[in-house]
Amino acid sequence: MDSALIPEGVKRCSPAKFLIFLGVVGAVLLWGVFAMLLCWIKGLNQTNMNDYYGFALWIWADLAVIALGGGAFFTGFLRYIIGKDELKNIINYAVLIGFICYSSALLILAIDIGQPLRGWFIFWHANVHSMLTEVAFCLSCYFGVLTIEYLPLILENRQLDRVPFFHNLSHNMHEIMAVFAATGAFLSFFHQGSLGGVSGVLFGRPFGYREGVFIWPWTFFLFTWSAAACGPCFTILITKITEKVTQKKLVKDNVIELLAKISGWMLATYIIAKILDTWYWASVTAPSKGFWLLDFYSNNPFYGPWILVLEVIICGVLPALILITESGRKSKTALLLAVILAVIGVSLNRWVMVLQVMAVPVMPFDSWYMYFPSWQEIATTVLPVAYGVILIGLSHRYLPIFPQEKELNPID
Amino acid sequence: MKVSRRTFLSIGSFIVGGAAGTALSPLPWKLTDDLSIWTQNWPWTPKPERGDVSYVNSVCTLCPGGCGLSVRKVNDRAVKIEGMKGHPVNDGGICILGLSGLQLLYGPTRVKTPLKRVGERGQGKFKKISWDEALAEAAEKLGALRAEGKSHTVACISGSAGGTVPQLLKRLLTAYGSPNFMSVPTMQDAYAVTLKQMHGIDACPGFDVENADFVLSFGSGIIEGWGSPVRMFKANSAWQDKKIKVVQIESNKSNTAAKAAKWIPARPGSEGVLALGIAHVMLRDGLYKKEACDGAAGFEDFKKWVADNYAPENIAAATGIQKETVESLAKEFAAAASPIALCGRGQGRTPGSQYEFMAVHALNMLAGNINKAGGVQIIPEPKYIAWTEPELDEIAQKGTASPRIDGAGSETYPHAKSLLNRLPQAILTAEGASPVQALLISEANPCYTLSDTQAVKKAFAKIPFVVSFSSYMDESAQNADIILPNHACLERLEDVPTFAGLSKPVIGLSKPVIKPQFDTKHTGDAVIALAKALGDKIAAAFPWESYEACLKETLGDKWEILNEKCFVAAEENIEAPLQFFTQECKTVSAEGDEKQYPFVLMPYDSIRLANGFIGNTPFLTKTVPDTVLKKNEMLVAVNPKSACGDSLSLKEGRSVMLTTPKGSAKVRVHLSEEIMPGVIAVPRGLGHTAYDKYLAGKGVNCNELIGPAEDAGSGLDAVWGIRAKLSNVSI
Amino acid sequence: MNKEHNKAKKFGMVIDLDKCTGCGSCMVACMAENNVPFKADETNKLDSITWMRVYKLTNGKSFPDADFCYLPRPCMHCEGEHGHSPCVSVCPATATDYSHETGIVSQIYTRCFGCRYCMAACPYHARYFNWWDPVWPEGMEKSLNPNVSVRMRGIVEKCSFCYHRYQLAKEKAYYEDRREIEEQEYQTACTQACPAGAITFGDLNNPEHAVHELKKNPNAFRLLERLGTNPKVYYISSREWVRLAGDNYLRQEGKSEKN
Amino acid sequence: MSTSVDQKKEVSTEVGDGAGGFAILFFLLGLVASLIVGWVAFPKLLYSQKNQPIDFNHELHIGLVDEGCESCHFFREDGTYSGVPKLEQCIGCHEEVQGQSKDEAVFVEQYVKPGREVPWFIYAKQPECVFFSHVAHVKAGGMDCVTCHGHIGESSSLKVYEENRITGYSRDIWGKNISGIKTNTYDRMKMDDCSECHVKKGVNQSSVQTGKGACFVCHK
Amino acid sequence: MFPFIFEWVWDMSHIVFMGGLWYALTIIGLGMTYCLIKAIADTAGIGSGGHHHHDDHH
Repeated sequence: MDSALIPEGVKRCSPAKFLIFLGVVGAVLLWGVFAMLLCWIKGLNQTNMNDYYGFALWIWADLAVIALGGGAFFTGFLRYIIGKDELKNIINYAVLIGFICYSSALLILAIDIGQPLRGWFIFWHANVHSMLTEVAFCLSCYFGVLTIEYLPLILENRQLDRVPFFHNLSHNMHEIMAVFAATGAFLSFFHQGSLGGVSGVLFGRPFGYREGVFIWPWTFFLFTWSAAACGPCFTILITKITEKVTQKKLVKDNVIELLAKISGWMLATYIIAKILDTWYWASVTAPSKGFWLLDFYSNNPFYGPWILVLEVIICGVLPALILITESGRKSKTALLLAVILAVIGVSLNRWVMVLQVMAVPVMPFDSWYMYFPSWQEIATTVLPVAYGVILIGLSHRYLPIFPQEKELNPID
Repeated sequence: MKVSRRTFLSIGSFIVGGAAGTALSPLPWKLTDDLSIWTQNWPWTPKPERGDVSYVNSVCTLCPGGCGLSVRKVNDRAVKIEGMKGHPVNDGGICILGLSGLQLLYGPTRVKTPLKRVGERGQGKFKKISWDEALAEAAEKLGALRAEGKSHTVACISGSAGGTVPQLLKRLLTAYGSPNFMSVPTMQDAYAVTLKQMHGIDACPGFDVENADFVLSFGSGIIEGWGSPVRMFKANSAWQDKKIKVVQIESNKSNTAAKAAKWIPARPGSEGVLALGIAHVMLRDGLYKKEACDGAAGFEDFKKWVADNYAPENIAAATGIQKETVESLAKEFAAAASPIALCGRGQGRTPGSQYEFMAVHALNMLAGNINKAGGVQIIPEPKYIAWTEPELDEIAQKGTASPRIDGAGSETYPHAKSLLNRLPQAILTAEGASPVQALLISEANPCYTLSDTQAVKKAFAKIPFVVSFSSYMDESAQNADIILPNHACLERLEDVPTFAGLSKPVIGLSKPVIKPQFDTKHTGDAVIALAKALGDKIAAAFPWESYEACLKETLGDKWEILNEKCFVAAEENIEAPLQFFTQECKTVSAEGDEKQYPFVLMPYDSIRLANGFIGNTPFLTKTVPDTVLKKNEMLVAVNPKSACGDSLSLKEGRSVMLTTPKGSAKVRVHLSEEIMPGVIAVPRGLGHTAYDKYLAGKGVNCNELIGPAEDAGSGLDAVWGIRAKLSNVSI
Repeated sequence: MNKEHNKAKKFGMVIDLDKCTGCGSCMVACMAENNVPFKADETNKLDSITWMRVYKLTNGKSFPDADFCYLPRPCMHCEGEHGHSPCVSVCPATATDYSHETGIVSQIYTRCFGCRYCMAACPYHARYFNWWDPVWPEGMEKSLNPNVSVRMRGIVEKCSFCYHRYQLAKEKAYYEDRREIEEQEYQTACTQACPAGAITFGDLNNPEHAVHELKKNPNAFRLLERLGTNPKVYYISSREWVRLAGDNYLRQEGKSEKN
Repeated sequence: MSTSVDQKKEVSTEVGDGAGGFAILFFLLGLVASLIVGWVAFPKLLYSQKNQPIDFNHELHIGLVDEGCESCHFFREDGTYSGVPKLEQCIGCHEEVQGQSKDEAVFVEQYVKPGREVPWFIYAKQPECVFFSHVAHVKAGGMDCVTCHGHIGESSSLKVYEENRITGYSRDIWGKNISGIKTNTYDRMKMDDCSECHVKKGVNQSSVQTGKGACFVCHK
Repeated sequence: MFPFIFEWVWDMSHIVFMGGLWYALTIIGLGMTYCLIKAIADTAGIGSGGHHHHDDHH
């Protein structure tokens, strides 16, 4: 039925099976769309956010998907700027995952703001001193770059490629892709950082506040670094999941191992910096505001010290150690464990830097409050996941995402 | 269908060209801009109209405080109530209820036209009728009763006894032939009986708190709304400035206690005993003002009685207060140049125990502060309403001569003017038909404010005809047969005699600030119209063509100055000889068995909860803390160390059943260190069933859990609490 | 700059906690003046808009040593360093601003698009989000004040020190050919209403204004001074525990620090 | 980005048969059509046209009064601006019908006699969020009315009031010119126009963010 | 965002921030324009004659 669209030399599941897949995930997507419309039409009272948790699940989801989408910029950086040629075999998928993550982030932002129709004020009336302005600008520009990187891939669809203009366009874009990749890396560096700056500059919130250089708090650099470290882990994880689902090997081990190795060293250096940052913050910054470390973690049912141990040791030091050792990377289980832990670690870091910043009472007579997302929040957060799954499904079916697929899965 | 290559190309080019042209036109950009401007001017977001600003002075009638108001208007809308600068009561300050008064004025809880009941009593089903129909129907019912010789079975409940409107109602009853005019009693009534007994005169108390230099308060909510609230707030600030010592005796650490220099948590109900313990020390050590007391009537007997019964060591068990505390308190009180002792629990909206009032007043007498600066002022009742007595026909003469249903002025309670608290019982215990066949209710909400609300409602059900003059759909109006809605505060003209413990009382004039918003009628005019409809001598007793004419005539030469300034000073204080007492009154204890009910429940007053005839406004309810009300559930304060049996563990926010001999209710627990163990503090002012969604169904009305306690001395309701227990909520 | 604007003002408040009775008049005066909306259920204090909020502070002791104190909290109009208050610099759309002329943190409600970053930045919880459309029961819109615009759903709002009253006072002054306004001509609604007279408002820079002296009271303190927010609301309390409750202290720090 | 192009066969780039010409023609067609829609049709659709309830001759009235515009558009004693005159100001002269004009008769019959205010459309009405002090501009700033309101005082008839269907704003706020370009100071009354003058005159330039006016100078 | 907007100020922060932004936008814009124009030219057979050589990239 759709065989004309499927790339040559690869095998795909039957259209019926694919439609069932689309139907199931599409239903979840529609549920999310319904919740999204509720939020737009009735307003943010549909959520369980409140004046204490002004940033909640969505902003966490935003920061998390952007960190996880960091695989795109960092792999692009390694492939085009550093010249790690092997990575051309995974860069397409990294770009696609990045594209999904960033488009999701923008969609969530559009739901999260109280006045979506005025959202463009952030550009028009920009306050350049605000980290959020920097986020918005770099995020949208980088999304543009990702679109540019994803576009030639679409144009390589068997049918589209037959149109000479598309073929030429895709070819020409490919020619200067390094320029786009470099710009993307530049933009990514700043917006990942400015996301870190979002809570880092809040000098009224001692839990999030960090000292730093010039206008940038340390979290600015830590966020960029952690995204560069954990983004590729997410790319690996999704690749592994895709291989599992399609029951095919799609990327050769040496490619994965190279990416894992680089990630490992990034993660190792990041976690050292993170520990130093935590130590300095706990012993110098916070005490100067009248807090010491455990004030932030006690007296509440959820945000206990465990959260720090989990983030830094179990999901930081441990995966870094696995990934920097060759035997760790070679072991399928260890590698998988490491990338999962790294993904959890960076997501947890974003959770802490959004939710716990809000939760810690600053006025001595104030209290800890808990927050549970409403179903509308959960549905709208699941929405981009469903959308991502669908886009991956479509892209994998109709576009030549994995250059090594044909070689690894020859059709008799 | 195969689209030809050329068509495809053409359409494609056209779209691209269109997109380029659109981008180069103002359309997308202006549309984006205009859509965002649309969100800035959503038609469903109100845009208050601008216009001419003016200020109109008036007087607040939402509580007995009598504050001067300055209302800001824009065109013909009242937009903000502010305190009147230079007014002797509040001088620019204003309380939370007064500030939100416009929500009552414009609120959805107003009764907008005369209404006639169509459903069952209390169902709240009414139909609109015209004023002519409504008045004719009321007059017909009253006329019929009178014709049957049952004129004495008509009763009236008025929010207050002072002022022309209550007096017109009273006059209507008199001319009609009923002695049963009742006002809602407050601590003022208990004080009136006290002054009658201890000075032998009819008078009101004034408290010169501004000039006192030591304040001993027996549970008075000085900053909870006691007296005239704003005036007391100002006094409290003056005390803070002058570092004047306030001692608060109360089992619950109220705001007053928190602001006081010293808080003495005495056992609830033992305040009178404690006062006499202090008197004991003053008498024993000769610390009282001898020139004032020696030779006063009954002084020697009093001295002996107190010496025999109230030694500090003997009262320690009853009060829970150590001997040394009582001794030092007495010495401090006596040593002060102008000390003052206050009583009347909380806001003083319920009268209280006569024993306690007299004991506390005895302290003032011992301190020699009667009619002295910083002391208690004895002020005559207002006299400006001097109408000629109405001429009574035969029925009226017979009717007014019959005994009052509530027993006020009888041999048992000779000093009481009205005993509203005895009315429900009188109706319920009467054999056969209800002794009240028709009831008029004005500016009062007995179905909510009287103790043992269930019994009150049962009694009301037995009254065949109830007329309410309420401006709001309150619980009593909801139980009425006909509602003749009064203009609301700020819509009506009315005299407001303000005593409320002021050392220099005033008569205020509440002037209309805006035109009546709905089809309402001034109760004064409604009464005159009713009288005219009843005809003959009743009509003749009301010679005025309108309420305004009546008021103008009544105020005489005060009219002009009142119109200009909104207030004039009332009479100055009068001489008051001292008369001491011995054992005339008994303490009032909490109802219920101590074993079965280990706790003592005490209602507490908060300035953020209106608990009288006026219900809470949305703004007021918004300020109620979440330790008092959470969603629709009420929290009661309990000390975590309270013993409450093994089966129940107290936890913050836990749902429990609160049971008293009068009833039970599901509440939540708020653990508080500010309350004595074994006491449960219940907020007063919640649990409305009528009004609107901003008030109805929130919490529990504490009056449903408490029964009236008839004071042996005055006959007034002296209830201050009841025994209670907490238990698990049965599932 | 025109001559009349040369002298920078710094409007601020001194609140005497010894006098504050917790009556809540300031809260309601503010709501009535500033068209603050209300819902049927306002018991969830985490989404209830009260520009002025009265907090109850307790000393944490047991009966009968328990003590408490009320603390009204308007917007602190933080000056931070040179006007960089926590909320102003973070607003991505420049919808909130700090004026050097008055020291007031201002806001354009129609510019705000509801990102809530300023709320995250404010340690005092002085900023509130309009989670719902503001709805008044039928007829009650008549009580709305035309000098303050009603805020639509989806945006952040906070105490403005009743800036519209300053604008109106200036209009009157201009009409009378004056360039300056008197202390009494510009007072916030809460100050004016407070029955206890606990709030004093004025220009902290002007020696003729009462606040200028009051803020020097040895018992005066500000909330969370250690954060460097540099707030313009001062509190006075004769009770040491109350003064200590105004900021965070490490356990080893002597309680004597703030005597 | 392509990695599989290498294996691709050559692709024909022949377009031929004049399709290019067609493409250009249709491109231009689309361009012109959308430009017409955007520049001509859209503004027509966007604004509704409303006639004032009755006509008013400024030119005539200004000749009859002593204090120019302020005779009718005066300041109240608290310094606030009265705006469009109320009926009571007109009644002095217009108790009875004056002259022959049809509008005059309508005015007296439909408004003066029943005491009904005329529901004028106000060209210069600023939105709800704006605080504008006339007295600050006229008395303290010494500005004239023309700077912002143009020569309305010299007009003998009221122009049609145009209202933006989406925003409800008077067209005079955005300006007659749909592209928002102005040539006179009174052509537009947007925030930028206020700010332009404020910056030039150095009024209230106290914002820590922009160095210009802070929000509360003009907003409420 | 643009110099004619109220919030624009000619100061260091704006120069650095907006400089970075417009720099990135310019590169992206120019890059895409180049690709589009070249693709049109390639398709129309102008310049390189419409046949690109596959050995010029990897």
